[in-house]
Amino acid sequence: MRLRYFAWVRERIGTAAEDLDLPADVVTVAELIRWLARRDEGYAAAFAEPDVIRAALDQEHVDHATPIAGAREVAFFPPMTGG
Amino acid sequence: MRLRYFAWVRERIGTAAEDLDLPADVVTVAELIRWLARRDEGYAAAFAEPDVIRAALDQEHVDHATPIAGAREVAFFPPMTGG
Amino acid sequence: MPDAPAHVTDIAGETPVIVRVQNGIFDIADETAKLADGRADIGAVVSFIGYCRDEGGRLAALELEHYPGMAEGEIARIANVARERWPLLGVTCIHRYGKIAPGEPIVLVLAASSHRGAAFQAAEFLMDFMKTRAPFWKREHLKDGTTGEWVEHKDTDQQAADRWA
Amino acid sequence: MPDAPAHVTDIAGETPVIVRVQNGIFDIADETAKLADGRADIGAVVSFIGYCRDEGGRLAALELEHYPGMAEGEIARIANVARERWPLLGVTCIHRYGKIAPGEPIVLVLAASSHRGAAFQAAEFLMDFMKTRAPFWKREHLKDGTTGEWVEHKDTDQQAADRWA
Repeated sequence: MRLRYFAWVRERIGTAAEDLDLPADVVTVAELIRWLARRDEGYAAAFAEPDVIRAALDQEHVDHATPIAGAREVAFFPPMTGG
Repeated sequence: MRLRYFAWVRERIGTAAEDLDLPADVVTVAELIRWLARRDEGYAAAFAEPDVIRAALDQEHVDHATPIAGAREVAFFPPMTGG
Repeated sequence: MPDAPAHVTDIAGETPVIVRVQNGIFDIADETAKLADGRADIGAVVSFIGYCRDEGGRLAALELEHYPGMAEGEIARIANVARERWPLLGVTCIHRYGKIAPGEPIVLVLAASSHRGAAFQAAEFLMDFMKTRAPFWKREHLKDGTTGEWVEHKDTDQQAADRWA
Repeated sequence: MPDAPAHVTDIAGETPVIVRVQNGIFDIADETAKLADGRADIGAVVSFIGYCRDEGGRLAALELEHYPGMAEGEIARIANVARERWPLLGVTCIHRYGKIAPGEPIVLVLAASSHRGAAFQAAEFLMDFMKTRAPFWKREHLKDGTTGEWVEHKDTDQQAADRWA
């Protein structure tokens, strides 16, 4: 699955995008965040406050309870500050 | 006193401005409207519905209870429709 | 149509206020630049342009009569109330008079502030009071060449203004 | 700075909707003309321009990161909600990305309608949701040459968006 990171999530993880094979027991966005947070210190820092993190599946906002099955691209980022 | 009329008030009266000497018992805007309405049919038509008429003393909106003493210019017009 | 001299009222104080009553057209980019160029404290500019509609093809033009002097004075009073009420960094109000063809702009309001809430509210306030207190009157000129009626004022415009009381 | 190709999304339907995400600057007069010229049914155009402030002289620039593709898609979704909610005759949303100097515009929203109430409400709605849902992130570049912090989101922006629920 394609993973994309933006703003300080990207900076803390140290990459803008990567392709990862996810274990079968990672079903929801929340579970993916927990799984990523265990990968290394950068991921742990990026996802230290999971409630703050916003997620998009295939470029549409979703909440953390959403199943990720079928998505081509999952993105994680801080709350938006455009406008 | 200088009197000015705008829009359909002006059209019904047939003039845009005139100088009139007012009797001493015309104290308020409302009394001036009643006095003007008796002048001829045009004035009567202009002031047939006095509640609709807006007034300005020296280019500032006033209500009909306002005394006219001291004003150089009194204007009468329909409700505004600019913007 | 030759342009009449524009009336400019710059009210003293920290908020630049420009009021103009003119026959000629205005350019929103020029007016926005006058308000915002060279400043780095403005975060938001809200503008309103009111256009002449053709009312389903019925109208050839609107003709706007105004009360010279009072028009500028009353708009300046409205602008002053707005800048007492909101933390504005600039206000521009331009109102045209004379014959205006469908599709042409009639009125422009700009409100600048550091944040958007004040700019939106002030611009809407300014328009609601321009409609109900600025001494302008519209009459219709019809496509068949005749002069139509004076436009009736709308109770909804007064209600919109009364919201701010 | 060379301009990246502008993304234009014209959503089918009776309300023309233009969405662009671009590095380059925009011109409010050009965009207003695109929306309103040649039409006699539009009575009101409300615009919002958001500018980069220097925060009391502290900032050299803001840098805007965005999520290409999703930015255009999300703004188009916001515009679609607005035109389902109000009788709009046209919507334009332009959001810049990249480095933007104090005093430069960042975002433009235009809402056209036959009457002013819908145009004001729609423009404010569009901005409230551009702020909270369009995937853009600002970081500060300071006058001393260092890269500053990512701008923190404001609860007041979310509260502004929640008003429309």
